[in-house]
Amino acid sequence: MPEPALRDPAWRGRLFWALASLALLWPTLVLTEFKPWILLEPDALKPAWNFISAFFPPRSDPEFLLLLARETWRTVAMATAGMSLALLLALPLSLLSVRVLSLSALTGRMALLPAILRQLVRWTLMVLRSVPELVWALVFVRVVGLGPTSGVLAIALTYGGMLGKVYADILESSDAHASSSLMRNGAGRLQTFFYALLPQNAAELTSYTVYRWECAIRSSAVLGFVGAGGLGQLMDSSMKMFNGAEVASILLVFMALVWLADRISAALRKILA
Amino acid sequence: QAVFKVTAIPDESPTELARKAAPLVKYLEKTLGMKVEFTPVTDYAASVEALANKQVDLAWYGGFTFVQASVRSGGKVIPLVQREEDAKFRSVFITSDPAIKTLADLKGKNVSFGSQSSTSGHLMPRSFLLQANIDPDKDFKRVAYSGAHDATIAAVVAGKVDAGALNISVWEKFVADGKVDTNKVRVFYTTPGFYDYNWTVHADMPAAQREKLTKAFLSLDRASPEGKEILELQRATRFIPTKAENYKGIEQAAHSAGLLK
Amino acid sequence: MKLDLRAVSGRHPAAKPDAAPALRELSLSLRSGEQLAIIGPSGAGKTTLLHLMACALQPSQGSLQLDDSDPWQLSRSALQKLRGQLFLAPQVPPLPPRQRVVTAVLAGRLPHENIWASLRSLFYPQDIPRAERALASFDLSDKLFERVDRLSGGERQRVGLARALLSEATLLLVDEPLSALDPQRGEQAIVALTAAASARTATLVASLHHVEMALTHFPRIVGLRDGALFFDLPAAEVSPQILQALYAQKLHELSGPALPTDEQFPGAPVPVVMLCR
Amino acid sequence: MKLDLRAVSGRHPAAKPDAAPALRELSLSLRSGEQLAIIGPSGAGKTTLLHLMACALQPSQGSLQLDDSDPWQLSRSALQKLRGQLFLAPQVPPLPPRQRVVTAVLAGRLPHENIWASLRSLFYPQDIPRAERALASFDLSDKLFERVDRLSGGERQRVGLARALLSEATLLLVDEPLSALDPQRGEQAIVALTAAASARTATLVASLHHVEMALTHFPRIVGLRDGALFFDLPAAEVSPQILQALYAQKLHELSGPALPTDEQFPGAPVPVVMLCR
Amino acid sequence: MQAPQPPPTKQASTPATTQLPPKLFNARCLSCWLVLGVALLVLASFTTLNLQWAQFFSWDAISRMGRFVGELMHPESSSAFLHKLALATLETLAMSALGTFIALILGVLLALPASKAHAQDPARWRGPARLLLNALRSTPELVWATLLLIAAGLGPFAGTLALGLHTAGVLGRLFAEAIENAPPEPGFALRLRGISETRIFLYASLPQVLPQLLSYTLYRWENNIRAAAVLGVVGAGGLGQMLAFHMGLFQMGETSSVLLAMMLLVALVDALSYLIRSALSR
Ligand SMILES: Nc1ncnc2c1ncn2[C@@H]1O[C@H](COP(=O)(O)OP(=O)(O)OP(=O)(O)O)[C@@H](O)[C@H]1O
Ligand SMILES: Nc1ncnc2c1ncn2[C@@H]1O[C@H](COP(=O)(O)OP(=O)(O)OP(=O)(O)O)[C@@H](O)[C@H]1O
Ligand SMILES: [Mg+2]
Ligand SMILES: [Mg+2]
Repeated sequence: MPEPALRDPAWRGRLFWALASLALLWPTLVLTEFKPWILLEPDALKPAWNFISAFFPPRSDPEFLLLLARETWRTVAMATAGMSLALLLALPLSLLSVRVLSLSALTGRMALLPAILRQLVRWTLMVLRSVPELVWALVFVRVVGLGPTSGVLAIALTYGGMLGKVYADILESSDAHASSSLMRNGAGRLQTFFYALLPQNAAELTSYTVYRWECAIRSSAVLGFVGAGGLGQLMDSSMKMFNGAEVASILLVFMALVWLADRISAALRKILA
Repeated sequence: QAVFKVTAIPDESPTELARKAAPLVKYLEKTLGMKVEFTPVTDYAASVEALANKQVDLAWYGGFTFVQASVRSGGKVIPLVQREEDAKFRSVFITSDPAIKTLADLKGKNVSFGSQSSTSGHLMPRSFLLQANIDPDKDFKRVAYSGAHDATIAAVVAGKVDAGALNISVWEKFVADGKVDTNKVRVFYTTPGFYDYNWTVHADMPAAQREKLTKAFLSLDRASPEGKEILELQRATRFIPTKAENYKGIEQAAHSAGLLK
Repeated sequence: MKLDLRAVSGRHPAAKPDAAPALRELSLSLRSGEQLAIIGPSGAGKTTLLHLMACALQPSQGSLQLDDSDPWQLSRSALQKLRGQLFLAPQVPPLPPRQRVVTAVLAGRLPHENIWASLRSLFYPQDIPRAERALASFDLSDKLFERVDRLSGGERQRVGLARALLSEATLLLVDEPLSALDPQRGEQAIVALTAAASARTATLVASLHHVEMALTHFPRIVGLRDGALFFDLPAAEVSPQILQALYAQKLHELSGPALPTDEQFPGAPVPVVMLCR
Repeated sequence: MKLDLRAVSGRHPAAKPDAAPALRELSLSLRSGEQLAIIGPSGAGKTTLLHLMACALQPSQGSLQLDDSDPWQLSRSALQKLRGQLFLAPQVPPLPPRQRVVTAVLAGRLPHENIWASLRSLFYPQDIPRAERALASFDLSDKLFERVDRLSGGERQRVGLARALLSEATLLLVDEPLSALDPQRGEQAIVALTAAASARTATLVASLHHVEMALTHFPRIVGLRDGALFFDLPAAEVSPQILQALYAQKLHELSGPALPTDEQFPGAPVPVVMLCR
Repeated sequence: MQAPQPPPTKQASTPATTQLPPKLFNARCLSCWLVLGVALLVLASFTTLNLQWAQFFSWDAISRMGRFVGELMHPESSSAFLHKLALATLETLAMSALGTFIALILGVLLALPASKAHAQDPARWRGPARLLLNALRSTPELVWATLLLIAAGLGPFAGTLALGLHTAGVLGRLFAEAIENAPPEPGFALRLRGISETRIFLYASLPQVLPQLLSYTLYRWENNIRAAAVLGVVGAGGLGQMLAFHMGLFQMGETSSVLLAMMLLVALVDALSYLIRSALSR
């Protein structure tokens, strides 16, 4: 066996990318003034410690707890409503945009027209998710006024964009064997989705959806912007006031909700497994 | 059944706003004879958009927000009343740094304003800084926007920023309530007076209702227990009528500070 | 279905640009209802050829005719309709984990039913007896409601084959249907497949490593080697010599003995005769 | 490595509670360096038995002894160490997509090197010549830097086997190593495996569907059927009758003809003569 | 040779419809219950929120929204502003990139102990690791930012670290589940040989989940570009602060330029993700 055949042909590419990423890392460190050691200086630690020590005990008078409970439900309800609408938007768009469900791409190259359609859908998703919720909220405030409606819609649009993209990515990075085999035998796209892609990716899709729901709960600060209330707004104002005790209570609620979402996700995946 | 919708700019935290508004809402329900709903928001722009598009009927605005609403709606908003204090409103600059004594000492420091849309928390302090030949965008190390007056105090107390600019009445209330340690945090500059807050309605409101509303505000009196409670919460001696011309000065300041085009 | 390949070359889209095409200038024609076995060493291009026939891979050169029309000239919807007439059972059974056997088998009927029927089938499998019958011909009816990822290797393979019986395709392409089966079940499987193909006069093409099975059950045998047609003969004319030449190792031809296997084939004459008919 | 199974039963953790165990009360013992082939119909429990031997499945009953110690009594670290001595090549080659052949083959050495060496190998494969030699004994050295998901079925299987040659295991368990290989490469593969096992006196257990290969290359044959030991005989004593009984179909024994296959075997004896090669 | 087996209880002739095993039916019902629960939650959410859809169905409503969008169609492009915008864009890019990078490393490190890679895995560190991940991600970026701002002062560093910490929690969780959801066979083969989990991850799980990991990471990067908008409020600068500033002042020209810059960044990351994906499948 001649010697050169035993040299790894991928080696150069690897070296190049390793060096290139190092070269890119340097300016980022400079631009972000990345100096972690200043966190360890005593006069940096003390105020932070003061703030954190105000976390204990968390605020727990009945009045606040009642408020907390009401806002928690509001938040959960808005997140759920926003997510349901987002799903309505994301599912068809992601199915339209995935390559594995493309009939013409079965043989490698996608036909022109579907390729353009897919690209358009991808761009739509991108615009939907790259415009911050606040901007959407302000658009809707003009029509439905202050209150949960505009907040829910804002969440629905941005999250629709995100879910659509991530669903498409998940479907695309899975093994295409089962689905392409069905389509090659003449099954339709939706049929293929239900008979090959869904059983394969159900777990991953669920775990992402539940995670996003949990995100919607957490990021409900945007809802406060337009007067829809919610935990996010409460957190926002307590945080601005450096009210440690309140922050701690709200954080505990967040953690409980996140824990709950985790359990739900695990249970769902167990059922699917 | 029609609902009379009220909102306010979030110059304080929404819980505080809701607390302040509760007795006023009850009072308006009685005098207007219809259901009144107060919605606190946390974004200045949202309250402006809502009134300019007739999604709320009445809004509590700062001078600058009023000017913005007027511009956004093509002049279709009308200021009804303001507090007596609002005719000569002032802002304060506070600090916890003993080295800062004048506005000029702020150069190279971290300074926090309130919200970018606030009159007394941003526009006027900025305008007076510019008059003193200090350009916040160039001369300060960093400019932060805390979002609300009380948050600015908190940021200065926590040492997050070296100095902050805010509304004098919030500062005085904090001092009166003992919520801030005046030995550590002190005022080092107070601005001259300017026109600020008012209650604004949109121009399409029937004149009769506007009249009724104005009268309801003007007849609030510290003598009655109800009036006392409302006025105290609003931090007002009494309400007086106002007109759009009062806010020309603010508009000019906004133009010269580059906040309005 | 009739099938006609003229000087077809095929290359995998992901293959390196400098690599030789997996299939080179291959010509082959099949009558409707004919049954053909493809044999050849590993890596010869059997799977690639089946993919070409299944319209899963576009020929890089040459032309492919299915029932006298070129599928790659068809409109997309016509092509998809044509695909309902083709059935390819891949070498590795394409079973998504967690699916149940009955669903996996019924998936063979997808091209022939509408979307609502297939959705309903997901909730409650329609036509269970049919799936059961198909599985029974592979001696597997007791696993009807098992999950496919809880089956043994041979059982999975048979599930993949049972799917073929459910489809109404007129061109059946099966890639190494017997690889994971014991002799008896392999025999049974091949009999079930050929019988099913004859019953509906479907054309059957199977790639096989099992030479005896191929010779016993298929009237016509094609040998592939290094991407080219090595021979195309009636089963009776395939001699041990030609088989030996077909499977002979590359290294063996080039360099001297270095392999432990070499003494197993003394005097290998290796006549690379292309007995195309 | 010595191996001793005493009345071992095995059941899959995911199997239904009312299902019969996949392996029932099986006793078997193997000397160090012995070479054994397991044959039996699909679903008989061959894979399960290999998993039991590889300590991949804990026996539900009975005891398993590897070199006179029960692996399931060992401490975790001792078990881990013991596992470095075992090698199981699963029925389906366990190759993650996108990995390259050289990395997949070198993964066979992981138990014998430390974490840094394996990290470095990811960046630049160490010991490429060794991987190349292992691949060469399966006639595959030209695919060294190919991605495993761009290989043909038989090539993938050979990559999985090449891994075995790199490991220093003393118990080699290979599950149907020949399923996707043509007769020639199959022969070569089995010779390479038996030779490698003899060279380091490793015990070799292979499950096979290819009866002739088993009879030719292995001195001892074990027949499994329905999870139980059917026979355990030297290769020379395995008769066609016994093979026929081993592979006979359940349905066939019980009920009358109902299968399309039945008319194909008129006088049912069907001597299972496998004229390999 | 062999004692005749007791005939398996199997009747090939009876219609198989009766064979539906009861246990499966149970499992089905469990998921039915779950579906029912979710449906109820959705229903309750929509009813308690009292959303107002009716107002959307008027021409006036559409035109009002249209006007707002129309205002955004005239981006500001004076050179002084563009210069400021470019600086802010760079700052946001750097903050989000470094934050995501920190999160990627922390996330992978935490996802390994937090995932139960196979059925027999004792996963002793799973509890604590999950707890840590939950704590990291249930604390919003804003809270992290405030905490760190107190310690590190105003500036991008605190924002970067805040993004990093929160995102580490998110990515760790997503990675852990992606690892758990991956097909187990390659890992199984190595695990049998007594290889440690880290190396199993490198040699078996990583090649399988790599596209998933990359797409989650790049997608979180996108998210962080927008999350920097939240951080702008606490003085961490960048595009977020600019957006809040100009939007609050209704300077629609500037706002739309900022939005365009954000979209550009997101499109950049999206394109990067596309490129990496196609490189992986090449
Ligand atoms: N993961 C699993 N869970 C439950 N049951 C299983 C699982 N894997 C296999 N079985 C069942 O256990 C029995 C024995 O399976 P095993 O895989 O050992 O068969 P095998 O002899 O290897 O067959 P083949 O030749 O088809 O590979 C079969 O009935 C099979 O259905
Ligand atoms: N997806 C792919 N991308 C690139 N090259 C491939 C791909 N699949 C197979 N090849 C290469 O093409 C050639 C023919 O492969 P093919 O799968 O047709 O062989 P085969 O005859 O089916 O072999 P086996 O009997 O091993 O299944 C081989 O050299 C193989 O390495
Ligand atoms: Mg093949
Ligand atoms: Mg097996």
